[in-house]
Amino acid sequence: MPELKSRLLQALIAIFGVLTIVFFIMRLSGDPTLLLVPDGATAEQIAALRHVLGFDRPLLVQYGAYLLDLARLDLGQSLVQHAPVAGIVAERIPYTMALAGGALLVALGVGLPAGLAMAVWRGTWLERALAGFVLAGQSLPTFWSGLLMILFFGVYLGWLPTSGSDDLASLVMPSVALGAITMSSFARMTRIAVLDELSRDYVAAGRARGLSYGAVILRHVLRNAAIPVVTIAALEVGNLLAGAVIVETVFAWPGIGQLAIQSIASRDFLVVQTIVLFVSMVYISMNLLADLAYGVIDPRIRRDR
Amino acid sequence: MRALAFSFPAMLLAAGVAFAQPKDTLIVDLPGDVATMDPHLQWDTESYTVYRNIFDNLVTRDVSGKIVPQVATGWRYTDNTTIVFDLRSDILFQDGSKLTAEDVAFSVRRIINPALKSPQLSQFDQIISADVTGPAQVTLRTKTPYPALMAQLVKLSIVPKAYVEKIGDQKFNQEPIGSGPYKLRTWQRGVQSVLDSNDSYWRVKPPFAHVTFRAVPDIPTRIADLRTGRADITRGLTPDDAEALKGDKSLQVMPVATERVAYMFINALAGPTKDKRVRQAIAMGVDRDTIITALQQGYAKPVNVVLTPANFGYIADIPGWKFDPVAARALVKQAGAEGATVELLTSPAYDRRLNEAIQQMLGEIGLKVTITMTDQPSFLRRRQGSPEEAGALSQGRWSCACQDADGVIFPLFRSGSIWSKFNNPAFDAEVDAARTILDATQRLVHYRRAFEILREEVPGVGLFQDNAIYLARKELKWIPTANEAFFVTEMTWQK
Amino acid sequence: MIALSVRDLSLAIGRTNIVDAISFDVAPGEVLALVGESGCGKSVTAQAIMRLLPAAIRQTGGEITLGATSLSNLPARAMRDLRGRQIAMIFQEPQSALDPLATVGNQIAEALRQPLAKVRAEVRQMLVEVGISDPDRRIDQHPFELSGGMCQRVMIAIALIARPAVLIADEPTTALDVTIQAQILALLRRLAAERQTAVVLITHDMGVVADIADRVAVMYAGRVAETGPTAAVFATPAHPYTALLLASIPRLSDVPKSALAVIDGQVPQPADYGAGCRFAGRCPRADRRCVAETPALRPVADGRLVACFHPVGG
Amino acid sequence: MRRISLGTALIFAGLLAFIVAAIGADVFASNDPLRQSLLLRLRPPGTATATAYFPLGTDDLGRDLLARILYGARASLMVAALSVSVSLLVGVTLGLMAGWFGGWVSIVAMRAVDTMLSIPAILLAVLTVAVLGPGFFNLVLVLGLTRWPRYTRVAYAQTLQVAALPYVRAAEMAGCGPGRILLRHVLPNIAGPLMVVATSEFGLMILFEASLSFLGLGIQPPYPSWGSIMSAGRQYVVRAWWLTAFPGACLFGVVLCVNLFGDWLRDRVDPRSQGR
Repeated sequence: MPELKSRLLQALIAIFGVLTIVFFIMRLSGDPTLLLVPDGATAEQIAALRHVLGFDRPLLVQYGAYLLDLARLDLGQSLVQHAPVAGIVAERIPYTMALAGGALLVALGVGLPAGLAMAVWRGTWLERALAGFVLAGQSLPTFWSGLLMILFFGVYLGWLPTSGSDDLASLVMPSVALGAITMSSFARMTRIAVLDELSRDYVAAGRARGLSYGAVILRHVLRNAAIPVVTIAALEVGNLLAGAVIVETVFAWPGIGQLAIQSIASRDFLVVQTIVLFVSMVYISMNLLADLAYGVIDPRIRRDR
Repeated sequence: MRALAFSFPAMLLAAGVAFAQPKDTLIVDLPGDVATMDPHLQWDTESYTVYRNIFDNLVTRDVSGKIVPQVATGWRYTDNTTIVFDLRSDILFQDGSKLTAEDVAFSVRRIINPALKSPQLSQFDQIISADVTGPAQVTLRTKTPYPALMAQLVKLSIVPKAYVEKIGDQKFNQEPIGSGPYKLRTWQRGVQSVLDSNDSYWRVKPPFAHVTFRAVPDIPTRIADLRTGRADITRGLTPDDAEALKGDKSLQVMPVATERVAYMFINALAGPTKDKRVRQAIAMGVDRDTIITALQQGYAKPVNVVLTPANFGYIADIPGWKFDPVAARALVKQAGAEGATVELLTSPAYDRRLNEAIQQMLGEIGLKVTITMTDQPSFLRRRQGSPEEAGALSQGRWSCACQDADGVIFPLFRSGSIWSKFNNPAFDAEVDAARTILDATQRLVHYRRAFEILREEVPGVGLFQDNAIYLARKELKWIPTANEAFFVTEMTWQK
Repeated sequence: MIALSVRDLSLAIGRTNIVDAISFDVAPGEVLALVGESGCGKSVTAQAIMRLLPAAIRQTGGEITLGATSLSNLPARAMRDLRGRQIAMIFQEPQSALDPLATVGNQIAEALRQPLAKVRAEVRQMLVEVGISDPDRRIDQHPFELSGGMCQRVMIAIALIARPAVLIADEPTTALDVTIQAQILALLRRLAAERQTAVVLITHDMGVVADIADRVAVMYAGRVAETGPTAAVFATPAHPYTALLLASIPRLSDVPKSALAVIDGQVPQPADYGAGCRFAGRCPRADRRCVAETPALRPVADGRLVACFHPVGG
Repeated sequence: MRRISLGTALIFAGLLAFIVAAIGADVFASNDPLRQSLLLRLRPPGTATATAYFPLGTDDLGRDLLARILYGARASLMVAALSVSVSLLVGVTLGLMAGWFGGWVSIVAMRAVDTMLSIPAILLAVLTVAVLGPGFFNLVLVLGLTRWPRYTRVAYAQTLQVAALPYVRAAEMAGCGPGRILLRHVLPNIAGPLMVVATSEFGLMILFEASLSFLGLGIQPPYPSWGSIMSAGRQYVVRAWWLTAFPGACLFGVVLCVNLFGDWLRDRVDPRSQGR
């Protein structure tokens, strides 16, 4: 438990660091007043709006006010949309979650079997073919593969909708584009983990007591190999959310990644800060979860806790 | 897939239903999402496109661009700063309440109240008061005689006083109620807004039962949507797209000349362009015709001034600078500016190709153009900052949405304006005079003199009148207008 | 009666022979020690018997017979059925030969091909037999909760629970403390005798051989150098290699007059195996014939076989 | 020395081609990558005029696509190499110090790593570009200063291991200062794993540069980058496929080669992980 406590403390420090960095970077980039006024506003009108919005206060005062609001769990109001930030971001989260979920499904569904197959059929043509596939997935620029997919499956074949977010069909292409890189890391990690386990004595011992190779893998190897894979899976969820920024832009997917890019462009500070805060909290809690998951998988750790 | 969609989160259901009978529903692909549904807040094209169909305005423009009554039946000046509006009394809001003079006065007061923090404040802050002066009459007063008032009022939507006061500004933005032909059913931020027809609308019967405005930022995706029939109409096509799609049998490309003028700003107060000869050389060095034929594919009309024929105050017979690279080069040499570095400030909002083309054209007359691209806020900060940091050149596409010269050359070139990097008392006097008299003929005299000064001093070069290019399914009938308004009531399915 | 018979077994990696026509037999209840330095091919021999050779190693010749069944051409499926039931194996490092994430009881039950719940009593009884105290608690524990000695007892339980005819023990005590070693060996000895299991004990430790083996086969560089009853071989080693190997064991009775006897040189690598006796390069008795010709195993006194042209005392 | 297989030879050939193309862009390009001919816009590959030949066609301002791709290779190479150097320098310095001094130095460094890693890299880059403005040097800075944490982690873990080795302790006893020990004894011993990380980051940096340029935040016009060529070409996907296809394929190929090289290098540095 003291271990968990110190991990939580570390997580809090990291989150505090994130919101501080993002706050100051955002403020250094200038405020949104100029974007809000119509063409032709005078300098006085702009100054007046800036004052009303509170951007003429010293930076540290603004920072203090932000922290104070945050401490009261008030994420503030969007300057562009004139609505509570929490609501604006919360509305987009399901979309990003659906996308990340789809991508994770692709990554796990393809990456784990591919990694397992590469380890089990090591040195065969199958391994080489899969290795090529995995490396290709890792080397594909998402914005390019996304474009190619839209062109081929959307426009040319007409199988999948070219845009939109209203049914499962429109989730397919963005999920594949986003899942490709994660799929590669899963496959590589699974391969390494399974290879590591396959070389252990308990595999030979299991076969020596009459288990088939497949049974040894199913009953013993997979569970042992899962330990390192779970760690990377947790980290990859964070990477998926980051990757969603590009994919959502290419596929016009209305998640928080797209919202983040738009909000940076419109200097909608609080929206950006809230999104980054959310993503880093997901990332950090995923790490914590992975640690806890060890305990479930690995009895050695369960005992230590 | 369809069956599976129902197990998917409820957020996705609405759209599935909307697709059930496509002919009932007009689907519009917009480049972005609505920022606010409250018509007194954001005034970007996307928001305006959507909420303008939910609300009625005091006055509006007809297809030809003329200002005509909508909620008002007529108006008259009682003196230079006082204008009286007579109102209709047969309009109902979508909640069944009656639209009264109180609502009109409230709408004006609301938008000019600084507490609302409306970004549109500067367009209306010439108004100092709005009072109910009869059962169906409202009187507005302006600080000074203000000829652009009517043009500004075209953008003023009437909101229901009782409802707004009851639910508050924030809630009103989420669940707006107007008196327009359509009412808001759902608004999924970042995704789409779905409107239902208001069947008791006073003016006409709304042509579609539902209208869906979807946010699709990517042009190729919008085009693909049109081709695959996922959407019926979209806007924001480039001339290249328009050319490529001309032959498509199921689609129609609809260009319309707008009041938006493409121009090149030239800093007259700092850097190498402080020298008038360099500015004139730039005006002669830009090959407007090649730009229009090659880059705009003809979807543009050259202008000699920084204004379009769609605006009041456009003087057609002011001569432009003829394209003459040899003379331009000589002039640059004469000014001792040969090889001088000229910074072109820009942002992703502006046509990248035009910047690069101009960079090369000015390179040929001996100026070394460097392009500095920043994002829009940073661009604005520099462009509107001091002359020293505003860069020597930048491309612009200006529309005041008021179709009046006052909304264009006053903010762009009047000294003291944040956009202006030009200081010419004679010019200032002309535009100042033109904005405080109501007589049109007199105003034109002032604008002619103002444009003559601009022609000589070149603090900016007019390039062309921009086109808005819409793409629609063949079966949709509609005529787009110069002010880029998007009235769904003007559209129908073709037989 | 013979429980396991290995005839002329040859193994190769690619074209390189690593085990060259070795033969031996084990009777029920008998312990045969396969002894030699590391790299002499004893472990791959064990793997070959189990038909669990790594993919790179092929059996190039010979015949392995378990009871009446020839293993060499048995279908994989049938071979799998024999493993654990007819022929079992225990490993050098008990802790790594057990799945760290599975409970002891579950792993023992696997040898019976039954879920633990069904055979719990049997498994518990087996734990008692291998000398694990508190079996009711241990049965649900994980390997990391057990000491190395206990883990090896568990391995023995896994190997013997299905009462196989043959047990192959690959260096079963090498990784254990000396005191534990003796206990484990005694346990193996007792269970083998009780259950009439034939044991092939693979070791490099002559001390272990002396403790437990009925018969011994000394391997050198992929061949059997000498084989015979343990007592006889220890008393009068016939092969020069055996003699030197025995001389290198420190004994309590030895007065440390000089440094321990050391065998000069190194075991040749399989790729360097030439014609002739493979020990010739290190053999004090080698002559020209030893280098040119391969000595066959031939009988000497006391039912022993030796592959040497110039046996010690012969 | 192992024999080099055909596959490995191909990887090296690919990388070499990339580097040679990048360095020798001016030699190989027969046309000026900046020279526009507005009347020859969007011409397909193989277009020839009286004065020029465009093997890969022209872009939307009538510039030679081949020349732009070659110069784009140079941009990719330079941005990736420089930003990897910057983050290597920052990350390794921090990691070495954290691993050697431990205590609060390591606490501060590792918390900073946590913080940086938990902000989505691309968002951080977009944000930073918004402050600094786009452009070549800013791009290098942004990528370099946001991508150091991975090196810090590796350097930290490796330093902890190496610092415990007897000869390092011996050097310390002999009175070597920490700077000398870290540079002379620790760094050479942890260079292998760092090189492996740097290679995979190199591939990532090429992708990042392209992504940022694709978003319009990278290399600025008129100078070409694969990302910005594609960003411009995206508008013309249907009409002028070559604008996205060729730079996309180059990007894919180069990153693939870099990743393959990374695998090869890892096998070399850590033979235990053979073929992983």
